[in-house]
Amino acid sequence: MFGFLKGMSVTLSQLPKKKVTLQYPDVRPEWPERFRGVHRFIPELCINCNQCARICPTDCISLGGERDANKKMRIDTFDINFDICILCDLCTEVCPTEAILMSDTFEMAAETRDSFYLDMNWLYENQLRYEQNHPERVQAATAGDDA
Amino acid sequence: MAWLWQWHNAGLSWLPFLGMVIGAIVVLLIGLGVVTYEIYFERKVLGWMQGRIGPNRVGPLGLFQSFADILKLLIKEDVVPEKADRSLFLLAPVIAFIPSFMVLAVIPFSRTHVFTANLSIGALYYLALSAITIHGVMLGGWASNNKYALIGGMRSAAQMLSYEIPLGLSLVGVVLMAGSLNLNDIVSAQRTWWFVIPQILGFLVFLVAATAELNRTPFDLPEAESELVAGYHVEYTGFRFAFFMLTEYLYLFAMAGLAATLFLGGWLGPWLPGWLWFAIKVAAFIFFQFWLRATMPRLRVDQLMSFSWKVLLPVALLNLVITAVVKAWV
Amino acid sequence: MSEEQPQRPAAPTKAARGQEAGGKAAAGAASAAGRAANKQPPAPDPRVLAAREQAERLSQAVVEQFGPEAVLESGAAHHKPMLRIVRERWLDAVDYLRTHPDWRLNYVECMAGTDYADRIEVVLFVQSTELGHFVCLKTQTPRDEAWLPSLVPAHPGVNWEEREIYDLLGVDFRGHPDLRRIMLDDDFVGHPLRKDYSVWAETERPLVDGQRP
Amino acid sequence: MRTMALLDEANQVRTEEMLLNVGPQHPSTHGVFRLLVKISGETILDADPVIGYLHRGTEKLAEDLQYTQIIPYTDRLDYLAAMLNNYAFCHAVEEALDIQVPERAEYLRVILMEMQRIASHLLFIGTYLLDLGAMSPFLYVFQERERIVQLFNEISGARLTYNFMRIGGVKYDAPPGWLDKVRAFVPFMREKIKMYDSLITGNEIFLDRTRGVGVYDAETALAYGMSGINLRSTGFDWDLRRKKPYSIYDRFDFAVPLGQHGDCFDRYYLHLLEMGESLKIVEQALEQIPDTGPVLGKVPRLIRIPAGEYYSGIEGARGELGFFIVSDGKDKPYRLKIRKPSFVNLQLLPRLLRGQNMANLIAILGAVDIVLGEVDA
Repeated sequence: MFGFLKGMSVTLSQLPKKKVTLQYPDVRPEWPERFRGVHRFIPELCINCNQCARICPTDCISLGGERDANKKMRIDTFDINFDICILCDLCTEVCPTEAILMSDTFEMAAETRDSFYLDMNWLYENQLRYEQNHPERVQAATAGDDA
Repeated sequence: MAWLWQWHNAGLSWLPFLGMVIGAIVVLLIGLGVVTYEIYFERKVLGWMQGRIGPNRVGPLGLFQSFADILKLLIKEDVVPEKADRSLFLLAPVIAFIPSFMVLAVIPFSRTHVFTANLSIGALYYLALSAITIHGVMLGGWASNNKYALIGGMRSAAQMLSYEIPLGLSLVGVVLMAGSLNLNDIVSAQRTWWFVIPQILGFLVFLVAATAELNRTPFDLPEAESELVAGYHVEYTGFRFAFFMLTEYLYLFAMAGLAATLFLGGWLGPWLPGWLWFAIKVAAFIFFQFWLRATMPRLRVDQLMSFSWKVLLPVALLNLVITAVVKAWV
Repeated sequence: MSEEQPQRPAAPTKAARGQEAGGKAAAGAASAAGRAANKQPPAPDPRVLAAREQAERLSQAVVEQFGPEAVLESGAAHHKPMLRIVRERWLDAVDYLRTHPDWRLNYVECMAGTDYADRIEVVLFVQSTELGHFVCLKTQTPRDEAWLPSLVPAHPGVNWEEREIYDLLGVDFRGHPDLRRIMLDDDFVGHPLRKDYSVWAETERPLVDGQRP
Repeated sequence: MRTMALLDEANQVRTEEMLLNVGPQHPSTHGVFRLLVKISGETILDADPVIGYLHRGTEKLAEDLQYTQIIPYTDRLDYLAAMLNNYAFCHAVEEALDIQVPERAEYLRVILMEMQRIASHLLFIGTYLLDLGAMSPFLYVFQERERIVQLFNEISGARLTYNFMRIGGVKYDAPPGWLDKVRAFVPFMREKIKMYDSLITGNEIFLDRTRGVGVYDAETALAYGMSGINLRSTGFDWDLRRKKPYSIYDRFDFAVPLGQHGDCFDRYYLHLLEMGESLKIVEQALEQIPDTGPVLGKVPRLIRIPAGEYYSGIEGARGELGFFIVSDGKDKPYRLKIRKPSFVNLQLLPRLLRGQNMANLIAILGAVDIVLGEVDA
């Protein structure tokens, strides 16, 4: 008959409990290392193999480059269209040199669609930002490469 | 200054009239202030019960959140749907709002009830005026020319009419015990014990019927968000919508005041000043309403009706009979 | 199941699965051997053989009732018995198998239409909840003026699936109670899952108001 | 507005039917779903669901994508149970290719799938109660779901669209300490299930709203191809994890809770019970999981399925989730058909609604538990 009283006690018991709200713009979420935010890109590592563009399910990556004086492939343009990118991470999975990686940048709101076309410079800046924010992760990654 | 407020036993001349006007304005401002912080209180309590922190951005602890909301509503565009019944659409919020404010006139806020009328039929006055609001709600639903609003308005009318009866009957028990319809006399009659003890049955009926009258969870069918989107005020925007909101929360305050007056001894209480006791009792009643809202799902419309007629009404009558018998023989 | 060794090798698991899934009793014991034999292409998978054999029995049941011209082909779709039925007998055969005491294929798991170059094929995966059979029934229709009898009288649950096939592949299900487009808007032109459908061609075609192409 | 009662010659009250358009934007349609309801007063005479507002042509898109590339698209079908979608697709391809999945990967998959089932069921309970007018459970469930989502975030890098399963295994091994966090989650979740039980199950209003509402029997459910909890609520024992064990579900000891009446309450309560069973599976999987080992089997880099037709279904959060692949031997499917449980389950809705009260519409629709991303594909 008075089953609802049990429910009332449950709601009342929640009253003094610790709140879970995250004061978002002031307090920022802590993303785990594997978090798939917007890409970061290291131009020196790229060998123009085009694998990322081929695996991309939405065809949002376009890249181009040429051989430099030492006959080494050098990347000239590397654009990602974040209008259609679904952040599926397949491009970083196939990248043989880890030139393209995911960062923990996640805020992408913009006023025009054009602002979602991000080029190599932006992506490299994102890499620098990532290095700045997570020096320990970048160090661990390079240490792992050496080992 | 006190002489200015002694209008109830003086003839009507300009000075008491001025007093009335000032009193009305003061009550209105108190009402608005109470509503503002009722909403804040509701959002905080609900937030706390749900693991959130509630409003916290505008002002310290979010204290000015409600003001910001009201300001937003006031400066919003006032949209009148093209196919709506224009004059009724514009009139409905006013019809709904005015009685909700007028009922505050008889609630004795404190020992001296300086701003309020010492009406000899206070309880009846409250019931009679609050019934007018139904018209505003129903007209609003009708005039919007929206199916959801119409269903909301109809539900609202059916619900408020059905629950008015048990509400009235639960009052009668108290009136019998106090021997008066005057709310001040009823408070005075509770000096020995609060009527909630002898009238516990009546109080329970009152509690349920009051919740239904206020259209609050679990009886919030007229504005059942998940079914009717928003119910009767779905087409209202800006300050007309604000009027409906205001009506609702003013009634919550008034109903809490009525409950405190009739069953919880009004401003009576030891040590603390009368108005504070009154405020505590009102706050407790309001908190209970919010607590209910945090817990309960919504009734279905047919269950709602049968509950009123098949459960509440007999219980209220039973209470009435018991009270009358006890009153006559003891 | 649970009392078995948790860490046992995976191969018997597969075998046990084969047993339960399609009543392929013979497949169970031979499965491990079959997997080893998989390396040499000519050796047929015993699970396929079991499925073929079951399909043969299914075919006999249908032929007994509707005559030999009702069944176009019996075989295996991967490891499941497959039966291809002519479209004129589609509803009758499916309904017959639904109530047939040996089969009781009463639960439709999946219905799908596929556009091939020369025909449109509709596949029905049906399950017998009592007897555990799981078979694949097929029928086909020419691409032009494609029609099939609707299965709604036998299995009301394919109602929307048929609407979807109608919508995306343009197969007219005769006897369907409510054949309308379901995913696309009512005035959409074309059937996108047909292989010759092109988004670009659509703009050139005139929109016929209120008339379905 | 000509819906008010009109008086005819005999002075009898005559009412007119009214067509009410519930949705596409409506608080309790859980997405863009439209329901055309013909009502007389508050009684529903007929209902016609209109879907397709979220149709993205996944099946058509898949025809132009390699098998690996399809996996992120499956995330977006039933976005509340993306792990299960991932698995269902990978499983279908693995079945077709007879790929053996490494032990550790299988256990990780099972842990993730059952956690996903809990997350999905939690959200069902929250939204269902919100539909019925109780708002607190909705906010409570998000707290527990947040823990699951955080765990998923740590292992896969995403909170909603995981893209974590791969053909032949999973993408990554679990990060260090992750399994311990899952271990800690199990007793926590048990407590919470108890809390929901006392918060919701006993509430008289909730019982009144759901008991005996939206009843159908097992025969109807089977004829309409319903699956999952919608089928089990009628008392019909049909759980693919038991009936056609896939993955390693035959190694776990768990019960399949069954309903008795086939009403909305049973459907709600089964969600609650199944969460407990899923926790049992997670617990056992955590005990049995090998400490090390590969998580991705030997799979060719470019996956080609031999020509043929393949169907495999799993027990998704909402019912049987199946993928039917027609291959012509290339690296892309010739045709991919998704057996969408919500889509099939939704068909019974008009029949359930006929003759019901308007307020029951929400209770019934909510209990069918649809996700529009899946219905429309």
